[in-house]
Amino acid sequence: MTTQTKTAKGVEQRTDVTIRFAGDSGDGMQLTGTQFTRTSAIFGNDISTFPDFPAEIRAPAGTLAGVSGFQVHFGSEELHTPGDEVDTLVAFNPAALKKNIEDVVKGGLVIVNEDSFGKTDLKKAGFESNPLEDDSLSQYRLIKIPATKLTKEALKDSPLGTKAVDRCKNFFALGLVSWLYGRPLEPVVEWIERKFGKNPDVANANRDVLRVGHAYGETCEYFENTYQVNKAKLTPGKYRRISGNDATALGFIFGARLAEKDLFYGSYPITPASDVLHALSRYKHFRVKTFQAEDEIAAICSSIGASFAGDLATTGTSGPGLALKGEALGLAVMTELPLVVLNVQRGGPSTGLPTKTEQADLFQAMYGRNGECPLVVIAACSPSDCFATAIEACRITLEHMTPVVLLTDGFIANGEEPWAIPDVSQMKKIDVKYAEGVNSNGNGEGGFLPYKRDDRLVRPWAIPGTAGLQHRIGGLEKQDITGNVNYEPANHQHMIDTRAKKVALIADNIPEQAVEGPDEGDLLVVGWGGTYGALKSACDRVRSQGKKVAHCHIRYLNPFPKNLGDVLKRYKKVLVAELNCGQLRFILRATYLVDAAALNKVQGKPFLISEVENKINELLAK
Amino acid sequence: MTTQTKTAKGVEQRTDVTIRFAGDSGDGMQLTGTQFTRTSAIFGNDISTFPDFPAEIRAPAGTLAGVSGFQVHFGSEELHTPGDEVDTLVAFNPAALKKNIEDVVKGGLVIVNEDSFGKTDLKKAGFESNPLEDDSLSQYRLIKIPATKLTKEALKDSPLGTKAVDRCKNFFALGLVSWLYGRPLEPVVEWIERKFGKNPDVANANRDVLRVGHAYGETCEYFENTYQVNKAKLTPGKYRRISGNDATALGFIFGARLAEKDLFYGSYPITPASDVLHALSRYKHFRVKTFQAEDEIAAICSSIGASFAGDLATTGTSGPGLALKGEALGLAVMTELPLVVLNVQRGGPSTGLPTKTEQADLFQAMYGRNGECPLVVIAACSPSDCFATAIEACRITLEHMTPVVLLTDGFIANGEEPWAIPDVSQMKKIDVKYAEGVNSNGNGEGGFLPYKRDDRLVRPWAIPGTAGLQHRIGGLEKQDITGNVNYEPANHQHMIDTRAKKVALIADNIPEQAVEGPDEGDLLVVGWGGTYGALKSACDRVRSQGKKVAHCHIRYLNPFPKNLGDVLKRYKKVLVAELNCGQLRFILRATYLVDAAALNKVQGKPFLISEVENKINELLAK
Amino acid sequence: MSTEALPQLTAKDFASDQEIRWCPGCGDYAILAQVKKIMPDLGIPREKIVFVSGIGCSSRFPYYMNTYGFHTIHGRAPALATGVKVANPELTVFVVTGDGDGLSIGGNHLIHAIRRNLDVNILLFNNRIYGLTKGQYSPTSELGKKTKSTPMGSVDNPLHPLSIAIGAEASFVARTVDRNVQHMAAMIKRAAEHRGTAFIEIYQNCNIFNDGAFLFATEKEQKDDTTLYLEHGKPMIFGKDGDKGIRLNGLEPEIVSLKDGNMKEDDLLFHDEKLGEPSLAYLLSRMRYPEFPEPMGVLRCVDQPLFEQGVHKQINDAVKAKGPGKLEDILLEGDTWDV
Amino acid sequence: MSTEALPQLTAKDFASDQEIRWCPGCGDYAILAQVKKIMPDLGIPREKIVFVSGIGCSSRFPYYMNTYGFHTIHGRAPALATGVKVANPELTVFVVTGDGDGLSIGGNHLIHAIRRNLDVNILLFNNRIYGLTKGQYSPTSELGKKTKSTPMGSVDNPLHPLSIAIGAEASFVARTVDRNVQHMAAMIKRAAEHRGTAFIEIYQNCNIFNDGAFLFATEKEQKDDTTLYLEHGKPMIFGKDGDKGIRLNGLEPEIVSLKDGNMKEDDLLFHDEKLGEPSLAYLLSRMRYPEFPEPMGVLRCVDQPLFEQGVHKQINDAVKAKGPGKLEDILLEGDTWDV
Ligand SMILES: Cc1ncc(C[n+]2csc(CCOP(=O)(O)OP(=O)(O)O)c2C)c(N)n1
Ligand SMILES: Cc1ncc(C[n+]2csc(CCOP(=O)(O)OP(=O)(O)O)c2C)c(N)n1
Ligand code: SF4
Ligand code: SF4
Ligand SMILES: [Mg+2]
Ligand SMILES: [Mg+2]
Repeated sequence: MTTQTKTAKGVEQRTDVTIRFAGDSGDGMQLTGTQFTRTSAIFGNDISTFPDFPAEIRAPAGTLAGVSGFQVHFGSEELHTPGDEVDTLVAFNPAALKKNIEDVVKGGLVIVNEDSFGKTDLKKAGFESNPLEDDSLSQYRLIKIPATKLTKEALKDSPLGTKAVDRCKNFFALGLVSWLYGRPLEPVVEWIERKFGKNPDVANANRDVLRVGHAYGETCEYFENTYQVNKAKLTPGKYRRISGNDATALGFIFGARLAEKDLFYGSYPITPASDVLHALSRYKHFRVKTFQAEDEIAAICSSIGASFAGDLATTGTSGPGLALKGEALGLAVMTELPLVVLNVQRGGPSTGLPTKTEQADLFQAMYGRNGECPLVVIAACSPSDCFATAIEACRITLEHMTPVVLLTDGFIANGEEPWAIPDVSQMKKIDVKYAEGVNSNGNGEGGFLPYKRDDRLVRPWAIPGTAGLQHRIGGLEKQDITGNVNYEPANHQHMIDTRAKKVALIADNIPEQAVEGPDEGDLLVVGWGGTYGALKSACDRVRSQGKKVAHCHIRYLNPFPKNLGDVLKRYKKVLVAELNCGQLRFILRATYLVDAAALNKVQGKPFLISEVENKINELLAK
Repeated sequence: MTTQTKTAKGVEQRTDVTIRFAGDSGDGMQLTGTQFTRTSAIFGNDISTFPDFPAEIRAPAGTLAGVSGFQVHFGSEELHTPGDEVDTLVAFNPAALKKNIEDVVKGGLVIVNEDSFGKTDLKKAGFESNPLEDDSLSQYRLIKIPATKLTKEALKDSPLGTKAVDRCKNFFALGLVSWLYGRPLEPVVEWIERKFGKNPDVANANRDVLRVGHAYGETCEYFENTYQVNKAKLTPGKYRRISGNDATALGFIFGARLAEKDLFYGSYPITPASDVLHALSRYKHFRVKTFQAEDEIAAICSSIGASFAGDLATTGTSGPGLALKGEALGLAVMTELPLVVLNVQRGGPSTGLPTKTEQADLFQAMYGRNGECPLVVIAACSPSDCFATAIEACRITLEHMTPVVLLTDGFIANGEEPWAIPDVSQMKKIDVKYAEGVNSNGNGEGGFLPYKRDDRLVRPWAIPGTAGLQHRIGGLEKQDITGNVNYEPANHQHMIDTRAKKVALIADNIPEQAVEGPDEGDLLVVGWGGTYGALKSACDRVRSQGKKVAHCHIRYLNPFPKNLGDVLKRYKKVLVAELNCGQLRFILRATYLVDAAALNKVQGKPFLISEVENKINELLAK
Repeated sequence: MSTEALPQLTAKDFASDQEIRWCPGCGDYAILAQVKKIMPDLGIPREKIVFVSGIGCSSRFPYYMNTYGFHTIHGRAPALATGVKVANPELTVFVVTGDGDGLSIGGNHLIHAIRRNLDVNILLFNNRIYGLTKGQYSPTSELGKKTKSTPMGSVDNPLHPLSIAIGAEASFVARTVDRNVQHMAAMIKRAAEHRGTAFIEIYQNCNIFNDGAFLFATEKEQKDDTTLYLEHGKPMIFGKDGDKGIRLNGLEPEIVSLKDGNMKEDDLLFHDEKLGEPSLAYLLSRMRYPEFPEPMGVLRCVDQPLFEQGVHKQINDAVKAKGPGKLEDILLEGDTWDV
Repeated sequence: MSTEALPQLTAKDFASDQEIRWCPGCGDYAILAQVKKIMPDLGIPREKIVFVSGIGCSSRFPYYMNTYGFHTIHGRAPALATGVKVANPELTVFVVTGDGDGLSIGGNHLIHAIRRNLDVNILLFNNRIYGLTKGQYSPTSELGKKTKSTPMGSVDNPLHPLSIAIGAEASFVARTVDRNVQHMAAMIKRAAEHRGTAFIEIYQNCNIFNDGAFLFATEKEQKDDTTLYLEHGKPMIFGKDGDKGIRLNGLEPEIVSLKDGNMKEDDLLFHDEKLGEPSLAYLLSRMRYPEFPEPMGVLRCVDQPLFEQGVHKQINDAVKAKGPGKLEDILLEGDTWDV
């Protein structure tokens, strides 16, 4: 919460606010958060969200393991992260309070459902004494609401059963918080009607409770004032909310259309990538073929087959799944077929922290295969950026006949932000070059040469069904030009060099590396992927304090933009900040011999802006 | 061939000689080469061999693809490579001649079986005219022998059929070459009798033809002189020949015995690693359990299971197989169980060049898994060194409860050299520390704590069957000490750091990095794995020319020896020579910011000494 | 093996100290309870028991047992269990897996463990859905199933666990259902007693993502008519009043009524678990609701050589034949020479 | 599809320009010859045919066909073929695999392709050995087999390809042998004509590492007594003089003599490829030399929905229902607002 001005009539003006809804997995916190986000977006704020699921489907009620959280950051200025500190925590049970209270800013609002602070509830959360009664929360503004009781009362005439009634209490909280932040109820009411249309008892109950919650805010006198967060000055246009996984799915569909191809997505469910499969399977009318394979190996292999047969082939997974795809990815490199491999990174190693975010698969994307096996790696930086980056992955894979690994992460995959809906008519077609016929020089006898390259070293794509271009490819080393199996030493060296060069040449077909901030200076903060928002915000802050700090966000991780080495040299110091143990830093050190400093965090959580800011200041002070 | 002195009576003295036997896969060249090697070793020469198989089991007779070669280098001085240039080529058909002639030193001997140079033979090999008749071989000393005819004549009274008779002709060549280099026939005769004892007709035929070949040398007057290569001055002791794969198998057996454990080897056949499985399956009386799994994933998983159950568990494969093991290797890292993963590197990427050598799996060994997943990587440098390095892998994995990747390659796996048989009584036992009982402090109630570490950060190994130590492990992030599943941010960071530190601390338990040559100087030549011999020989040569060049062979690739950074700094220049595109160089650059030069070769073949020497001279001249 | 009397354990002694994290109402609870219950009857000390699982809701199982346990990676439990068992055949090994873990990603390891006839007990919790990843269809989901990944219904013909196990040369195959706790306990016990790979399919309700999938087999009103409880040597009779039976017509089973007296018990198909060839078991595995009552119980139970026994026999034979290997000896194999 | 008359092709037109690299005498040559021979009869232009294989001697096959071809990685051919076929159902796809490639590392993909009933033709060259890696035992090697990796004999109970395919819901299952070229050609043709996954086990001699494995089925003197050539609708008769038959005794097949006249053809088991339930096919898959003559021919051939057809039907239905997707529309899904 950066700025605050008190207006008359107890309405406090804020530039931005961070609210976290937390409760048991069954308490509907994700829904509450999503609805509040939706309203704020429609209202015109900039938003950024961070849902945080437990690993279990439904851990035992009331336990710490079962706590589900949803953080929303909304503001009247541009936002790039879901917020460092929580201004308002809505905690639906003791476990939720315990797990989240540390993130609340001192003096922040803590709204709890006091009805769920019974003895057993407290015990399940491991409280020795009741925090609502001892003075452990004295640093916060504690608001105790009897949400369960009030919900029951509100619905005493409802035909719903006890359980169903109890399930409505999240709408009480939503109503209350909507009142507190001056959000309209209409969008929620509308949604309730759409969603529960077939079940009017439920719709009525939820709507009634929502209104009761709202009214309760007005009348209860707990709150000194309400808050106002004005509309953000966003670039004019049409907006929607989008999560990273949805944006990736849309990006693939666009990629296929822009290339005039069918889309094939072969995948095996895995958290947090499954939603891309779910999303794509709803777009069959776009000629999207989704294939839920028997495992990740079958998923990528089916995609390679679909690519061979002429579809725009994509496959998606998360860390452990990418490990399984390594061998087949080598086949795609060897056969030089287009293929996009999406990896929604999660906490590792091994099964690790399946529902948490991390950036520790860069090495795996770059090197997780046998032999010298170069391919393209690019990463998206925010939920909405997944759209553009997915299209870019499709473009590169089709134009250069090389597999592309597209990295996102659990944080941006599940997080949401407003998205200025792009203009379809402005989008550039993807130019796919197909083999046009027998390409052997002179006598037609030689037949089709599948490894005869163009000046970008790209081989021709001849699609089964095309008469006269029959050819055979495979994983053995092949003779250049003919593609025949070949074991000769000089040919192998040539092909190793050629495959590397083909990928390196893609640097000619991507933008140069840009920085935000001064072109040279004291410090360059380098990052990649989903940490963009935190790094950008931290750099903005220190720059606003007059410091000569620039931000270099690398989207193209292999090959690097051609000017990257030069960019790195223009600053006295370089800091690489990553949610891993320093993988990009390692690659930059090796590539450019730059003595970059490191900020690393491996906690299953994104950076706080303040963590980055502190590190920047520490480096500048040295 | 380095030195040569002519003695009286047409016997020329040589310090070392390189012979290559080449022919069709069916011609028995591997056998001829092996027998010649054996005789030379028994005679007392130092030896080094390089078998070169075709990828096909038996490609069509007479084609280039079907040529099988065996190179043996023998000498009166220490040898470290199978020889750069071929002094004597024995070519059994036109394809063998064509494929190998370029490697023969100008003026070298080329012995061909002229009976196999018929029109169709020549055509199959792609000769337009007969090289035995045009002057294309004028730079060599060409010896044409009618081996087929003479073999037939020699066996005209043999009861064997035509085909069987024809198959004896390789013994003719062996006899002839034995005469030429003054090798005794007895060891071969003895071997024939042992091998074909049950089939006296075959035994007699082979022996007779061997003798006829020998006699032919005496009488044919083709040769100006014979050659003599004296015994080598090797360290006194008992010697045998050994290939890298056999040495690895023995090393594993020793590792298990020294730790007083049963050995488990789970594997799926793959060239060039299969021979380790074959070798180990013959040692059941050493309580070796070999398991041919349904695939590589099952192979490593069965090994992890065996490790959990208390065996010394090992698994072996080659490149594509290691790619498949990545996910499970992460599980082994997470569960901190001992496990040795052998990777006999071959040409990649993908299926690549399955029968050829390469060093391009270092990245994969280091980084081919999801998440931050550190483990130990060590590499053997010669066929016999596989023995010691395999034991070392067993030692580290057992002492530090961490998976170890052991890298060898096709070159040293199949190559042979003499091996001074080690003294078993001098070998150090491997000290395995088992959990001794419930290790929770104070009250016994807490039960067994599987992640309570010692001062090396090693967790206790509690083996199923041990009463009271029941515990559960798995791939999810775990709480330190208890090992319970844990998703807390701080714990994850702690465990990520701890796993990394545990591996880093192993640097305290391995030797410091040594160099051969001056302690500081103009150039440090850095290498790893099977290129040791070529790099060492090249460095020896340039040092003998007075140059200040040292050789740094890195056996411990992760963690590096503690002093490695210092070592690198003591030389004006650093050259990293590898059979890949510069993987170790990349890691050294990133780790030590050393601007190392590169010598890379990716041709499925080992370095020639001269290639390294030239690069060294080029760098020194700069 | 010690000959001391074992302390008398109870189900509780087999509970670990970990909180159970399945959804309230999940069928997994009932299975856990029965497994814990039969454990003391097996008379095996806790430290000699190992639970190995893959990934999935079901695969959380080992955490809840006070035995040795290994929660491995997705689909690989049978492979890992093979190593455990070959390393130490004295351990009693249970593999817990799901329809996705065991038949989708792990199908190959499952059939290879089965064909090798390793002495392990495989409990496949079939809820016909991916639970842990929140509701995609699985290889056992019925054709046309609408799930998150198949909004228009699945188009994959499902696999039938018992058929595939029998196709893979299984020596023990059984089926039970989470709600019939006595039967489930009996089946798990039978599996544990069987020497060789015992494969049990347990119909398990996932009340969150596939609620009611097995109602036909658990609801009082219908279950007697829709399930056929097999008993070795007994005629195949089912129905609320035991009034229906299964008869063989050529190679096709058919339902006959015992009510009208035209048909006697002796005309019915008699169950025989022990047949050398698994054709009967296979045929039973094809009987499916609603056309047929679904067989519950042991379809097949025959003695076959154990894999790990074969491995160890060769080791013992080799030791007998060559003596326990001496390190010095293998160093000297092949030609040696002195310098 | 064009309606022009196709040029009349011959076997030769299906040969690629690549030198064939199998060992002289390998059974693979005969299979290649027959496949090339039947190709023109299928009336499919070369460019619409794709051969997909894994790794192994057998998997070199695609290189020798003048069609589109993909020599993939070990075990994954069925998965890759699934992608080919889903992307373009108009292609005719053959999968060539070996007993190691298809049943060891690739077993899972094989059973999943089969259960989905993709319209591909899977030719499994069963030589009961790993050829390309030079002679280790395979999952179809007989128990006790001595190979490089099993010097004391294998202790793994083998898989039976036909049984596992039937266990995996196969719609077409057949067996043939490399030396019976006419029969082999007929079987491959039948497979190609079948709509759905056609699985053929081809007994193939590896004369280098497992020579003579199928002599019983190919040697003149005995083959008539050791093989049973199945014909749909015909009684199961075999033997040099057609003097023996197979009868069903309960669920067990038995060999009866037709010589003495006690037994008539009508008493024998009649073959029926088309049975809805595969119990007969399964039972036949269990008949093994030397106890029984081994069935050759089509064990099962039934119509079942095709996977790729299901996929494309949903796409077409969706297009019909919602119209061909417009990019603008999906951008506007959910709530939108103007700034
Ligand atoms: C390699 C890998 N791929 C995918 C996943 C994600 N995943 C976890 S469990 C599961 C399926 C679970 O289904 P099932 O085996 O039926 O178990 P259930 O949860 O229904 O008990 C999947 C796909 C994973 N953990 N690892
Ligand atoms: C991932 C991987 N593992 C192992 C191998 C080695 N390999 C190649 S072919 C093969 C088995 C071949 O047996 P089969 O499928 O029966 O074919 P055949 O050679 O007998 O025709 C193996 C193990 C490989 N190429 N890739
Ligand atoms: S999701 Fe289903 S299977 Fe998993 S714990 Fe919940 S009810 Fe059980
Ligand atoms: S090894 Fe066997 S299967 Fe392979 S090509 Fe030779 S004979 Fe054929
Ligand atoms: Mg399930
Ligand atoms: Mg085979």
